[in-house]
Amino acid sequence: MQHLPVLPVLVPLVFGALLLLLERTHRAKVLRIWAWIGMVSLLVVSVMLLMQVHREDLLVYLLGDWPARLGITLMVDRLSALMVLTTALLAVPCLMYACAGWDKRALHFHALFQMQLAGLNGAFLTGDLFNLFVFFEVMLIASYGLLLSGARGARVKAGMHYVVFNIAASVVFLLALGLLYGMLGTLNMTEMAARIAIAPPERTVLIHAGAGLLLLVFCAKAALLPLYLWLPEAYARAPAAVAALFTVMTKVGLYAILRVYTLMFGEAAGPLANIAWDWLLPTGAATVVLAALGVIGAPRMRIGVAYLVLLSAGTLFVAFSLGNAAAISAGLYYLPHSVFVSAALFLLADVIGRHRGGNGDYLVEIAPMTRKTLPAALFLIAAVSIAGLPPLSGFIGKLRLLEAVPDAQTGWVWAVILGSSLMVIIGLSRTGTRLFWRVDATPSDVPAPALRRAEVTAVLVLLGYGIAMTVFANPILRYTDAAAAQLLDVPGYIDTLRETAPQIREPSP
Amino acid sequence: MELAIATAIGVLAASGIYLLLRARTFDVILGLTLLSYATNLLIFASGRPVVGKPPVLRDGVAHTLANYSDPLPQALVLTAIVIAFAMTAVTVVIAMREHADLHTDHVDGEEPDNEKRRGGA
Amino acid sequence: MLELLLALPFVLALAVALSANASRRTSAWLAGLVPLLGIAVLGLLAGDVFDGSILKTQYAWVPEAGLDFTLRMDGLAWTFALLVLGIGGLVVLYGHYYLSAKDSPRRFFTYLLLFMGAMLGMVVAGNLLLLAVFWELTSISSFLLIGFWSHRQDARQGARMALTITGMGGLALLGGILLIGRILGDAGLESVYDLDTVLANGALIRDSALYPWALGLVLLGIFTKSAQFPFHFWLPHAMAAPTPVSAYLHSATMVKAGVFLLARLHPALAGTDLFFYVVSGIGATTLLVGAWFAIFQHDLKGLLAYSTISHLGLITLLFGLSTEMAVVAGLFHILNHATFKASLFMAAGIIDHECGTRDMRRLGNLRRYMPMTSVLAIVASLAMAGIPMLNGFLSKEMFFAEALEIGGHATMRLVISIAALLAGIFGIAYSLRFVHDTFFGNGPRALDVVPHEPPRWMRIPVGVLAALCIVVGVLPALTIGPLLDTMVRGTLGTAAPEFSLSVWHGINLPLMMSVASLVFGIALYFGLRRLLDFHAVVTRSIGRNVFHLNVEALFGLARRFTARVANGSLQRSLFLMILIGLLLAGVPMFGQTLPLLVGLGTPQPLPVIGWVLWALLVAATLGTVIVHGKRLTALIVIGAVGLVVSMIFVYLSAPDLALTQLLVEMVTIALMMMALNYLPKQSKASRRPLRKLRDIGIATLAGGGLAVLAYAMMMSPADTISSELLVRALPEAYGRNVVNVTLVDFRGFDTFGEIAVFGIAALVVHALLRWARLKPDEVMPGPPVQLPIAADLTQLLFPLALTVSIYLFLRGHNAPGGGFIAGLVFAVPVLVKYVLQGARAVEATFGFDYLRGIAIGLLLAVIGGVGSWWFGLPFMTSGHLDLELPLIGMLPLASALVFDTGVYVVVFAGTLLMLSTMGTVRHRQAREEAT
Amino acid sequence: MIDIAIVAGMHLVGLSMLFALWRLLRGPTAPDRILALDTLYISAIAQLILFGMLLDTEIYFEAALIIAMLGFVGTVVLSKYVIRRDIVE
Amino acid sequence: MKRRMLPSIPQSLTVFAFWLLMAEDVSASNVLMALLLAWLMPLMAARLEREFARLGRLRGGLRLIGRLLVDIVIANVTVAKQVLGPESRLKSQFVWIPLDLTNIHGISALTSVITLTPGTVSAELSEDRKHLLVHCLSTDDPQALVEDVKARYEAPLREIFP
Amino acid sequence: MSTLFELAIIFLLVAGCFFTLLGGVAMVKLSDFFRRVHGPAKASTLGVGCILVASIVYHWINGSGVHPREILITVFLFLTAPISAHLMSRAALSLMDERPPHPERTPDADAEVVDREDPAPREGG
Ligand code: NA
Ligand code: NA
Repeated sequence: MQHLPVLPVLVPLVFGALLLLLERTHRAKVLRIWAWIGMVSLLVVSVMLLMQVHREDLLVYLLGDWPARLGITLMVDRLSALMVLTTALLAVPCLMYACAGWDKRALHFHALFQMQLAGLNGAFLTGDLFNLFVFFEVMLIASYGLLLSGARGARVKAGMHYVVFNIAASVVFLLALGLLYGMLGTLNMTEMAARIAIAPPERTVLIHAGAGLLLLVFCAKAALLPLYLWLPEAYARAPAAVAALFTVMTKVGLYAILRVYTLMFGEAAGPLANIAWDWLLPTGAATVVLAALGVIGAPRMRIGVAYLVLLSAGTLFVAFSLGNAAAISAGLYYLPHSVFVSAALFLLADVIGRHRGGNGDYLVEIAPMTRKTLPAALFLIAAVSIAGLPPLSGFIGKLRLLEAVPDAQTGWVWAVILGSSLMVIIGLSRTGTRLFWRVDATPSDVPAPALRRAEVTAVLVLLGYGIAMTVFANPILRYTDAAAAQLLDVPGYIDTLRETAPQIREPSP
Repeated sequence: MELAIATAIGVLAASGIYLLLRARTFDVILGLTLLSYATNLLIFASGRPVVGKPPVLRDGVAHTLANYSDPLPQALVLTAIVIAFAMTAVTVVIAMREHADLHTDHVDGEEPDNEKRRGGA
Repeated sequence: MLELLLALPFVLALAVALSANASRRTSAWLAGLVPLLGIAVLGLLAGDVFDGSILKTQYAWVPEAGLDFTLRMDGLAWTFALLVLGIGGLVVLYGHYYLSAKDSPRRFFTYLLLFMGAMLGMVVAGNLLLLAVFWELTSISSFLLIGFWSHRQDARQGARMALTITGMGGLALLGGILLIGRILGDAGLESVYDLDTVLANGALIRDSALYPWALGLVLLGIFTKSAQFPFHFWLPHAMAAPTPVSAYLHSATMVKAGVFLLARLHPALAGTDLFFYVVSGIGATTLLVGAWFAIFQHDLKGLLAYSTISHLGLITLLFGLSTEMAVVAGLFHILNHATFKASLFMAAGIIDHECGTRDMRRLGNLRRYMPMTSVLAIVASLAMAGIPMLNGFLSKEMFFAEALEIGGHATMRLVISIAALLAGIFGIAYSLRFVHDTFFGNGPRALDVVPHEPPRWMRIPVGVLAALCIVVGVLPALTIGPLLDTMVRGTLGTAAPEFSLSVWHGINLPLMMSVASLVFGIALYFGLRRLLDFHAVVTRSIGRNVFHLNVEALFGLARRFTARVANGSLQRSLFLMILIGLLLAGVPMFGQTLPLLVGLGTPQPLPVIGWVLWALLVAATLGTVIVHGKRLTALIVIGAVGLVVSMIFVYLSAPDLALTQLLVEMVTIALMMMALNYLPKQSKASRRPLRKLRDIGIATLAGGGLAVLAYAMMMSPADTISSELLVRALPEAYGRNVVNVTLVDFRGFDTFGEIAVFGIAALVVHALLRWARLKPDEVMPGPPVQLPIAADLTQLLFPLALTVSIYLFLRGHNAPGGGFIAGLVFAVPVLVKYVLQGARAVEATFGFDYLRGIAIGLLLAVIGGVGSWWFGLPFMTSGHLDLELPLIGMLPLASALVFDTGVYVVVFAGTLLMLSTMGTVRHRQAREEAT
Repeated sequence: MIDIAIVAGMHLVGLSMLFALWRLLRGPTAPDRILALDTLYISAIAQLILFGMLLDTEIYFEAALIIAMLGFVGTVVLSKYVIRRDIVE
Repeated sequence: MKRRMLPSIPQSLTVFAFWLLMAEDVSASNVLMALLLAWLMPLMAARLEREFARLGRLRGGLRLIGRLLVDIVIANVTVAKQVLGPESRLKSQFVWIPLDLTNIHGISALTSVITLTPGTVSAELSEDRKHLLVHCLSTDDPQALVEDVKARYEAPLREIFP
Repeated sequence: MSTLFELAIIFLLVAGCFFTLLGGVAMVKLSDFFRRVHGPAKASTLGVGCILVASIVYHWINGSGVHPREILITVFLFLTAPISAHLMSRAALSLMDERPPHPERTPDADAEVVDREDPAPREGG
């Protein structure tokens, strides 16, 4: 199992290529079987990776057997393993949902889906800043495909905004990389961290500028205020299964911020220590408030859910910016929760939209909702969870976060988090009552399309994750505690990385 | 020389940004192209470019940075060029589709003067 | 045992929910099992509880957060559980008969059991966080119950209003609990949310600087839940719920949750002036306001709702007074209120059920039509009024006594006493109104049906409760005494104070007050009778309007704001991004720009030819900007920019870059030209000169800033690991072209991702255009143009280009070239073929499946990287093989070649997939356009 | 001596490129601009060869070869566009 | 069979020469590679071409190339004078050259030759492929030009591409 | 010997650069497209050709033997320049209002057509 760290990238990539080969000759059924084989393999690999990391703390995989600072290094810590597993878990119901029919209507769906997973995992696993950029791009381009394959009209328009915005952000990413490499002379994040720590003062200005641009990029991908304008439409227009998968995309930006600004610009970074958090805490809070407003004002359920994604991103910004291990740990618990639940809501919105006789998920129209009991129940569970109401995972995450707020910030951070919860309650109760309740008591004569079993199961699986996270909150929190503590221990990374010697090559002098 | 490179980057970036902020898809694509030139030059510049020292090793010349320029930024730029190309291709096609589906080449998919809001829906 | 008690309602709720085909009766029985079994369990526990011991069960849930699944039962919890289950049982019975055929019993009982479970959980929670959990669950389940008749707008609104207000309170309560936890945690205590810890450390909490905040937040939770002024308005609107729900929620459970918590935390929070003034002040206000408004309601349930508000104010006031006896009175009144109010709601429901209206203006003289019900309702009303020999009298008497004995605060004593008297008067008045307007006088008017007695089983719950009112009222010490005693002990934690439960205390001031209020109340009622209709107009719920206005304003604001800000404008998005970029990169530079630029090393000299290139670049770039509106021109000009950039790469020692840039440029231009046919030829002129100026400004600023950064970077000394790359490239990676070695070996993983991006981009292009039909901007007349000469001349080019491509590929490791460049060199001549011969002709003979090519290329790249696993080495570890072949001699083969082959194939196939897809877009016919 | 000639040659070719760029920007018709771009490409080959001579290296041979072999692609595509609008028919 | 295995001998030869030129040294491995490519490349190209040029007598070919090189030098000097001189003296015009060549490969070759010789650019081939439109930078006697082209270039090309 | 070579190289360079420059001059100086189109022909034939020969000789005397790789560049240039010129001319012709009349359709089949000043219309949108 020496090669475990690279498998979460290779497995989906190979299956993506295989599916592309197969789609030339085989029917949808065969494709689905292979897609599931790939999916299950990835899930198994992700679980094994998490277990191994839990045993060994930090896995360093020297690609090409080059010493860490020369080549590209995969660096798997608890955070990475958590993100990889979250992605795999999320992908299962998404694939399930897509296999209910969308996969036949979107050209290259299966290949793109696997590639998207490969990109995400690559971003989570790499220890190299430029390689992070590359996998960002893999992930993004696959997401363009998933968003736009089979698209028409409004979705194409949303795609335009999404794509151009992300390309512009990528340009800034490259600028930042150029500056940072120019000043630090390496791209390995850990090595960069070590060099930043001892950078002479006359060089810090440029490094700081590079770090600032990098922050811009990650914030743009994570949809932080005011860089979130692309998100609502893109997420609301994406095919349901894709929108659900996208819920993890903003989290990649957050992941990157957490990674870069704890490792490279963390406590040990001298004059550049903790440069990001002072910016992020207030903007994160503002994002939360604005997103909550968005939830309230949403004309469509899916727009509302998109704002919920935004809200969770804002909450995570707050959590990570607080900078203490407990808050980061709370954030790391909250992250998969919000991914799963908002994904469930996206899928539900699609199911609901199809059962409202052509009115979709627009909230203004009064439309008879056929077969509403199960969707309504699922909506209720998801809404309770995402609003942070007890007893579900959202509550536990927020609870932990509230507890972790330092005294100095307690007042306003609590106000923001609790206030946004209230606004979400207001918004979602309106959404729910409009969708499920505001109809005639007498059922219509129109025969209702049956709920597709795969789709409902997908939602159930996602909500099941949330419930499992509630029940097993304690072990999960213990894991995230360890992950947070690990993140803050920068010397640990530097030492491990420098001590990891190539197998046959000479180590760096 | 550094001044020339820096100003070239500046001009490319400024022009790119200006075009990026235009309202038409094609202008935006042009802007992105110029911006990616600026970006590539900046990454390239991070290797402290010199004239006439390509990083192709020759016998009898010590393999040090005194005799060869920094290969790493060049490799990075290569990757960046390719990725920028891929992105351009996708953007171009989206622009085509947007124009076909929505009958406008405005980046927002609708002409600003005849805004057709989806009334209440 | 406690777990069992708590699990009962949830398990059976699930059972009811899942019993899809069960009859109404089965559902009701399943629901009824909960109170039956639950009370049995309580009975088993009664011995211990009455002995004063505290039962406790604890499971770890989220110990990290201090949230444990702790169940704890003392007298207070036991009594409340009894209340919840007992009244719950009666409500189930009543509800079974109340629901109409259209109402789904399954839904109703599921919600009801959920709510019951939430209440039970809150009551027996031994951990404050767990209490908050159940607290919010009661809000959620009550939301479902209130909105049960979801097709009615008032039901939906009432439900949302209740959820919003109580939800807000719940969040505040959570904040308060967390603050309490923080206070105790700061004091070094463990398990800070454990109820025992909290109750035992009241002094610590009260002395903390955070106490006012904690108290305020907890009280916000309590006041919203218990409908205290000014949050009381949700309760009348919750009357849109089916009557069993009202009877349950608003007599014994939901609204009592607030006062329960007041009692529960009394030892921890009470005892300060702040507590005294705030709680009793709010309680007194609510007491009066509720009672006053109750008089003017025409809806039976509306009257009962305001009366409930008033009585909850009374209870709150009692807890605010904080003396032990006041607490006793408060607890006593909780029980009494539950009994008479539940029965009154049920009675109101019966009347509604039988008469089809609850409007007292249309009702009257019902004692003739439903005598039994009338008697029961009258008994309960009199209990509500506080008439002697009924339970309400006893606790009211205790209240008067306490009001008169407030120590230390003379003014407060006077104010509260007057308030008590007034409230008594109002209480008599509205109770009288309830009795008189419904059962006596003239009427009923304009009913569609002739009222008659309800089914027996619907009346029995009312009867049971009315009987309780009488029994307790007559024999308090015997019946309620022990219960109250253990309840008080549970609340105060100490031995209960001496209190006397007797009907007759002699003629004293409280009795005088009772008499006075009776007299004045009757006078008030009859005095006001003629004014009632008038008042009906005046006394509309202000709170509701305020809430409604606020909520609607919030929705409107949110909608407008969101639509205005996130209006989908890409330009705004990009502008903001650049602005933020300026800010983030500029702030560290601010004030340091000059120091950044001076004192650096000496720049390298640039010969004139360098400046010529510079001038070419700048001129072409600015030219692009100037002509950007004319697209064909802009494309040609930008082609020149690309050429100059590659010249610069050559000049600055980067031949590989130059090659790549050149080839990519060619393909890009082809791509753009293909797209241009489906886009307008010219940009529409923008009519926003100011925006143009703004954009020029910000672009200049950003460009200038970047130039400064770039200059400063180039001028500062480099400190890079690249020297090691140069040293190790040849001996360890077997290549002289270090750029290529970096691409396929040192940083092969980047290239791996890069070709994935490239291949996927081709897939995306294909996916977007394969099924699309596009309308060309302009169609030239005539058949496809023949270019025989050009086509013929390229005949020789193709094999030569292919040869060069193979050369570049094989030599790439040692000279400029490599898989990517070679792939493009192969692809571009094919593109020329496409252009000159047409897609059909090419694809008919060429016969490459580009999609498959991408897949195979990617797999090849993986194989090239995975090969090293055979030797137990990491992914992409390069090997080296010196093939000693006869004839040929040494053939050096680096394993990276396999990987590079993958690159080659992906690039070739990807490029051609893009180009051929774009070139063979199907045109939209004029006919299709019309539809 | 040769070096001086080479450098002088580079300047001449550079001048030629500036001229071509002038035509490129000036137009007036699309074929004029295409022609100017084509001229730029050819001048670039000359420039590359001269540069290779100046530094006495063959490292720039590939770039010159590629321009010579494929530099006409832009011309072909652009001209085809002017002729037919549809580049691939 | 031969056509399938070796679709075009001239192409094979060119590729062979090309590889050796690029590879810089004539080692055994390079020759082997060149042979391999000389066989493979035309096969590859055959997937894109409907037919390859068949060559007739090649003897005239070398002479033609030599003549062309000389003409290029001379014409360059002439044209240089014309360009640097006053533009008003230029007498530019289009000339239709009637073709005797019928082989399309021959026509292409002629087009190339005309274009490569400074002062003339072949602009268009008529649809019936019987006339070639040529633009002259400056000529006083178009008829002489037509005859010159036909004699100097078209005649030898007709031998090569029968 | 080497001086002779040097002189030859310098001569070739001067000639090559001169003709390359001439291509540029033609770009600027001449007044219509069909005159300017003759420019690159000079640059790509004699201009680049001379410089290439100079380069071959230069590397020959400076380095290790004859590597006439530059011939390949010439071959490609000679192969592709006519294609470019042909297509550009076609493009320009397609924009002309009055195209040279086709010989079949004019009474005098071999008559030449003198083009007018600036025959190509301005680029239209
Ligand atoms: Na076409
Ligand atoms: Na086409």
